[in-house]
Amino acid sequence: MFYRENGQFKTTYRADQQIFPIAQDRWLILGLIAFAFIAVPMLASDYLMRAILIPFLIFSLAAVGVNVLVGYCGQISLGSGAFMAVGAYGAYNFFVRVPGMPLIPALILGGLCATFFGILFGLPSLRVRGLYLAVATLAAQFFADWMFLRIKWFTLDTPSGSVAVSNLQVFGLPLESAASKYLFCLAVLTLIALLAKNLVRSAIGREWMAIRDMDVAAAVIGIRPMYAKLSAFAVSSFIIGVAGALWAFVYLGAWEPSAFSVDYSFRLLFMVIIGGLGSIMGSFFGAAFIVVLPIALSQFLPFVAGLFGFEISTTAVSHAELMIFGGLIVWFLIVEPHGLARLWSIGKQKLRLWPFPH
Amino acid sequence: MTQKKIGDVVLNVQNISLRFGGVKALTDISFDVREHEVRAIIGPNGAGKSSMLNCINGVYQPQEGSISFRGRTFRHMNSRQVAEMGIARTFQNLALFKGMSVIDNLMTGRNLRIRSGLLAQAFRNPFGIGGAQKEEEAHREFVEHIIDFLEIQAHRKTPVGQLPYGLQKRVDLGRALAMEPQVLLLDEPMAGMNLEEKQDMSRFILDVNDEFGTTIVLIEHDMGVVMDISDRVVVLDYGKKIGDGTPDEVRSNEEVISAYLGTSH
Amino acid sequence: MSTSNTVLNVNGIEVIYNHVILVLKGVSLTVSEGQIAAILGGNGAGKTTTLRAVSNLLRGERGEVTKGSIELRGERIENLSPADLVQRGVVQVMEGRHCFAHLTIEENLMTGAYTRKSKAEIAANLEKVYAYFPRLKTRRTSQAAYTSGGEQQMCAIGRALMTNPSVMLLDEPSMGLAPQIVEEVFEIVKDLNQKEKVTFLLAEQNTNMALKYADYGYIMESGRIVMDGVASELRNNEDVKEFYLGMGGGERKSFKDVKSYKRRKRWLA
Amino acid sequence: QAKEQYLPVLSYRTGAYAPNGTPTANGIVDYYKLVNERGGINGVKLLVEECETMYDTARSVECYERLKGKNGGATLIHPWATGATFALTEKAAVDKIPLITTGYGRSESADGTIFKWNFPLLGTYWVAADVIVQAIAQKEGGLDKLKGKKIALVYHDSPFGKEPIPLLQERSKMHGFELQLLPVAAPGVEQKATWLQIRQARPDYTLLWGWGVMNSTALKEAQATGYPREKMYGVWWSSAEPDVKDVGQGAKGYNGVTLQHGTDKNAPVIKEILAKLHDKNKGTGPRDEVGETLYLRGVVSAAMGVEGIRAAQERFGKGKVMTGEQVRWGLENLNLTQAKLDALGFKGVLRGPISTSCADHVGAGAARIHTWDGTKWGFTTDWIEADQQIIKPLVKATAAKYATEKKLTPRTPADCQS
Amino acid sequence: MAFFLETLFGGLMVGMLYSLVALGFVLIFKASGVFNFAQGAMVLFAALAMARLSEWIPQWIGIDNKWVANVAAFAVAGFLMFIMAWLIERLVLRHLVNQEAATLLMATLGITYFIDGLGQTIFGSNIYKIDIGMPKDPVFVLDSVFQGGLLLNQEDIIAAAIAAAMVIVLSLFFQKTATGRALRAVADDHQAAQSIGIPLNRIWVIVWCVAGLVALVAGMIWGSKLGVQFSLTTVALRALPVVILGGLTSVPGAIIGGLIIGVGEKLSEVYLGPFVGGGIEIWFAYVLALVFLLFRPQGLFGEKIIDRV
Ligand SMILES: Nc1ncnc2c1ncn2[C@@H]1O[C@H](COP(=O)(O)OP(=O)(O)OP(=O)(O)O)[C@@H](O)[C@H]1O
Ligand SMILES: Nc1ncnc2c1ncn2[C@@H]1O[C@H](COP(=O)(O)OP(=O)(O)OP(=O)(O)O)[C@@H](O)[C@H]1O
Ligand SMILES: CC(C)C[C@H](N)C(=O)O
Ligand SMILES: [Mg+2]
Ligand SMILES: [Mg+2]
Repeated sequence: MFYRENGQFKTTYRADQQIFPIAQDRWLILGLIAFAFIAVPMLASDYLMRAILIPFLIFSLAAVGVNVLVGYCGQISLGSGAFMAVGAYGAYNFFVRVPGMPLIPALILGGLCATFFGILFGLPSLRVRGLYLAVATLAAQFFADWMFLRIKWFTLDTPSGSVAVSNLQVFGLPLESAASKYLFCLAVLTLIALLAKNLVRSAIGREWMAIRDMDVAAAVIGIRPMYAKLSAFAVSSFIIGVAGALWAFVYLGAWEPSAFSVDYSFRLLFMVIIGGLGSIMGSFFGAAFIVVLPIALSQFLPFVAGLFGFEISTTAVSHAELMIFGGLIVWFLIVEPHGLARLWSIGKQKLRLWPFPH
Repeated sequence: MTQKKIGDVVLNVQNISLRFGGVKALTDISFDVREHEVRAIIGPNGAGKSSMLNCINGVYQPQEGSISFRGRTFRHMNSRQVAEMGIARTFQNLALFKGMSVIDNLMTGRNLRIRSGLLAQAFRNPFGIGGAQKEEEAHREFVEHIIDFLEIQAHRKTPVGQLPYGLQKRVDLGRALAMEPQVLLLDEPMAGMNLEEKQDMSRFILDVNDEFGTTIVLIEHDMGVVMDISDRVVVLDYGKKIGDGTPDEVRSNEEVISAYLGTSH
Repeated sequence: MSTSNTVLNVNGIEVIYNHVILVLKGVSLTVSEGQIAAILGGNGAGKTTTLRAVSNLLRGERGEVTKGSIELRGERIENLSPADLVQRGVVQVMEGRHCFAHLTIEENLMTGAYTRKSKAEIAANLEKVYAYFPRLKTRRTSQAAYTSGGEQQMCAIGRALMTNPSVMLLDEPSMGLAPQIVEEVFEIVKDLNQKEKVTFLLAEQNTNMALKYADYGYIMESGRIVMDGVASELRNNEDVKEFYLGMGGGERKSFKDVKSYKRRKRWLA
Repeated sequence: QAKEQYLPVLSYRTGAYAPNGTPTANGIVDYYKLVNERGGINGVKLLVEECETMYDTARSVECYERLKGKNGGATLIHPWATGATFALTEKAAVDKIPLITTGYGRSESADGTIFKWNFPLLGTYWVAADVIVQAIAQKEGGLDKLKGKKIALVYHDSPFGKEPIPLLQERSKMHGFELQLLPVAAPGVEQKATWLQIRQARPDYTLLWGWGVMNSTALKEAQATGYPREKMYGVWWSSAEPDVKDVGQGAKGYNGVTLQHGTDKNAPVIKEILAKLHDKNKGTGPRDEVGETLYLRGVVSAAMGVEGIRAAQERFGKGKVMTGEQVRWGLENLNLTQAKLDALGFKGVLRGPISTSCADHVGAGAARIHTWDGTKWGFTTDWIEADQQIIKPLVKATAAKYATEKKLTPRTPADCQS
Repeated sequence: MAFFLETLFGGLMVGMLYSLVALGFVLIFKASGVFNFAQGAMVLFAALAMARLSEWIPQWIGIDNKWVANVAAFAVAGFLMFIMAWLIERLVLRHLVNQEAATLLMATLGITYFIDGLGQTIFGSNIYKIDIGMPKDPVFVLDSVFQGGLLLNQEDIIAAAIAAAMVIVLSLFFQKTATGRALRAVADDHQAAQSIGIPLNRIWVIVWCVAGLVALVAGMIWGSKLGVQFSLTTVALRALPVVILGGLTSVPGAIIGGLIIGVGEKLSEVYLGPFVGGGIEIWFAYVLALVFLLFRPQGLFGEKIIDRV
């Protein structure tokens, strides 16, 4: 009834090429962004921001990066954890080695380190495909794990191998309070997600998708597979690298290589699959699912058990959490194999028909 | 019927041979294609027609022979070069980008012409700073013409994987057209269409040929179509050329009749 | 007209893809024993969808039958699996070939015999298929992916024949086949129909051929059946003649002389 | 306002480290329950909440962030992982929450003038390493006999495993033994190559710095390559029941340094727990594990925190809920004499006095070696006092380096009073 | 020299054990086109079942005989794996016919979480023991040739022999039998396979069941070597390079790949590791696999990746 595009005629291609061509969507998104920037820092508790929202934002960012590579370009990668690590350690080294290096350039440089690393480990994609590539990219993951553990130079020779940053500032403002960290992550995410969206809806994005969907045909219409694949690796690992640097700098504060273990590679891949391959929006859904759901479950389950008047042990809670989480993944996939983003758009389509079925 | 100006040879295929292990897909094939003509390739299933296009296209690398395009001779070409020279094609087994919308599929055909770099595209904005947006709009306009032309307006934003087979074929053609090719290679563009649709498709092909002067190489099994709209026909059988000439010549060629046409035509 | 010899009775089915796209809007048709029925119609009319609904292959496409019923010899079959249907003799040749790319042609054919147990029967069927399509015999050891489009089409039909069907659903069997092969395919259809009493439901774009060989025809437009009748009558229907057979006003019109392409016949406003 | 002292517990009961994390967590929780049964700390009841970390640093941080502000604020935290301790050290200082790291964590945080919020009570990894070297020397007949010997360190490749390295290097320089470092990637199920290397190098002794499944795997590989278990010495996290249980006889002769206590099912505190909790079905975890090494470690660690709170109450008001700041003061001014420890039920388990100060956040520095005889652990050496002559300077130097890096000034005596 | 041989041998033995896990991946992939991420979890589950049941069964039936306990535990665990296969088909796969590989992969991830949680709920998350009487102590052979003899592990040899036997049996199963062919057809195209009457449901139950049995054998052997505990799932990660090196669709490839990876990683760790600080074996295994892939993108014995227009 209210969600209609009736009457919204596009008179220019520009209008039709907007990110959200439907006015309702535009307002909704603008409202959401305003809400996230203004209301959330005022309303949300420190805990909510620190423990849930910041990880959510950072993982959304990383998931956007992974989606560029996996969802748009179709190169399944399990090296994301490594790209995050390279971003984090790269930024760290610039940050502590170069006197007076401000945070933002350090993050960008970290991202560029990841880009370089990503291109390097993206080279096999020119020959190897699909699951073979996925497994092969694990080489990047294990290599990075090893590199930051063994090559002391990267960790400034700290004996424990654990490194830390402190006194973060952005434009002279300290990045200490939960709200400031939250806003910083949100700003970075908003900006990069916008740029990423621009890329995927422009020529380069179409090249990626073409390579993903049918590489021979793509070559025939003049797309160079090498350029398309490596640029996807580059863009994707840049974004993932920045996310990694944020994760290390803003969230963890102090970290060791295991902070970017292979687990993260898998988790990121799962985020984009469950969120929706080839959808920027899906990255957010996926991150929410994988980051927030377990936390919610672990708080919710004891509560539910409490309602029924019995106490369940933490062991049982953690196990139940695993089972419910696994069950939900399967359930969502059965409901919509193309991920939450597709579920979302089908929902919208239904809404468009509502209240008249067909 | 207006008399077409058929020009010089644009594409010359010389002594191409292509083998896959023991299978001889093509044996010593030579033929030429002239500017502005509609050149058909026919032959029974497995004769090597699609393989021929694949060779011209740089998808397959023939073991022997060469191909010249506008005077430049190649041993093997890579697909990108072929595309840059202005040769486009459609595929027999639909090679569309299934996850992309119709518009995006057609827009990929314009990619060779896009000049903005990666950063410009990333910073594309509705204010027109940087030029990426303008460029995008210009190409979009071009593509919209093709959409109108192919009558697929209603499906603009549908992912092509969800379209019925026949429409997918049209999108495939559209994508090739979007490249503004000088030579268009069509591999069974009318398979899976009914008569009405075939008529439309023939009309499209002839229009492209007339209006833009595009040279057309056409593979098709519907003899009615081939005989009606092509200027010259090559006939392949088991990888060998068994006939070449105007539709009438071919139609009366004994070998062609026994290998392909059968008696009923 | 649900008579005793009705094999297939599709009754007012609606099909929705992805929970939102309504494609079939109440399609009814019946095929009686030993009949060759053809569904005709333009691209996107819903022919493939109808066949998928019958053979129960919709689920993989995220489609579902939301209304109506489908009966095979009086038994409701909406909830049977495709494998059950093959056991009952109903087999579909899917649009777009779908050969098993990594298997050789012969292995492809042999998979078709999965439900058959008798070795002798399988061998005989294989010979029969090779006899129908000699081209397949010469390519028997190639992987299906590396055969030509037409060869794959033959393989798909041959594979279905290996199941020894009593009802065959053919989705555009002639697509991509050379003219004599098209003719052969229809001859095979006729042959099976007459000799082995196989019932056929085919979706076809090649109206000419279809109406020549079919007993009965249905014409579909945007998810509805807009006309049906005995094939010979349809062949003489003026509209059908003009728009499907290209013989409006007597002679066949040259493709070259078609002047405009925006004049499609629509039965529904 | 209810009088409840909120104590979050970071634990791991699933994942690769669950076999060792679970009994430890059980011990902690049971001790807190016991304190409540006993009537709380001067009437202040303890409010306990667990959070699953899977021994993963990021998840630990997440738990920390989640719990630190709940229920009036966390007042002390056991991170239960050295990696997490590294990650939390600075956060805790900002949030003013003391971190208790009994027998783990950063060894240099023994220096309370710089690590104001860290409490590696009862012993650091440098203490452990030092005691092991001394025990080996005892076996060989004197520290001078170590010359020319070869000692291998098989360690969990994480901040935890790397902790003892500086001390061992120091000792190796002093006594002239050769130190071979063999890292094992977490979680440590793949050690074939490591043990092949040991078989090749044939070190005279092998130290094991593992956690979780890494320990039993190491013992199994040692058995498979025929390395004598008598020559293996584990840190106190590598010498408990889960590490040897499924190796059984194969681990016979394997030694471990203890964090004061070993397995003691007859300790008064254990009996009390059994009587007051497990007999009434209020216990945590299986009854037959109560009193085993790791369980007891949990009990002891929890007790340290409780005594810190008690000490704080002495100064800031009995029967009140203490803040993190106050608990810190309490932890810094522990004075647990043997009599006090015995009264708490730790007779034979802990050796008094355990006394901390602003400068010394450890409070004790002696340990014993126990050895697995195929079915149970038993002490095989007397108390060995770690050599503070070696450890102190190392602590000073490392802590000072940290201070300069982080631009911290050491606490003044005045600050120490607060 | 002796040491080199020992390392080589050690590598070969580990390699065989990797193969056993790799085999599980290959089976399911070959037969249904699903990359079964849950293989590691299935190994753990099976091992847990085996370990705990051999503990419990004597208590239940009151006969305290190791052999009876082990055989009964194996049988019951096998039955559990069958139930699991059946449930997976019913509740998951059946609803995901004809979906993309990524979706199916993701579904197996959900299954992984579920099995992990379920296994630990039922059987506990402690460390358990499988005692099938494998000899644990090493033997030394050829003392006359090498000083100190050549170290061999009987346990490894037995395990390797079991692994080899499994592979031979399974290769035979896949070769040319109608079911084998049907399995491959399903992997290529679910829908087409359905359309000609191959009952996907039954096929999937069979395959997952076989994979479950392979997991049980792997879990039993690994479990008896390492103890049964959560980290058993990580052996799946070690088996991945084996799978791609050998080829995702090749049963013999799993063996050859296992041997190459096993030997490669042990030799690299022992001979190269010390120069770069050690701990290189994992990434070395992956890089080794990657290098092979650059020459054969489908793995050593994998089916050629089809790429046609
Ligand atoms: N998987 C799908 N998801 C969504 N929509 C679909 C799907 N398959 C078909 N459709 C839609 O259903 C309608 C009917 O398609 P169908 O394939 O049945 O047509 P058809 O008559 O077989 O056409 P053609 O002759 O081109 O094969 C089309 O509009 C198509 O877009
Ligand atoms: N990549 C390949 N590998 C092996 N054989 C191939 C390959 N491509 C084509 N062939 C073989 O070459 C022969 C010619 O195939 P092609 O596809 O060119 O035939 P076609 O003339 O287009 O037939 P159709 O009309 O059926 O499409 C066929 O027998 C086919 O099997
Ligand atoms: C119980 C744990 C704190 C011990 C662990 N190995 C660590 O120091 O990280
Ligand atoms: Mg062809
Ligand atoms: Mg169709």
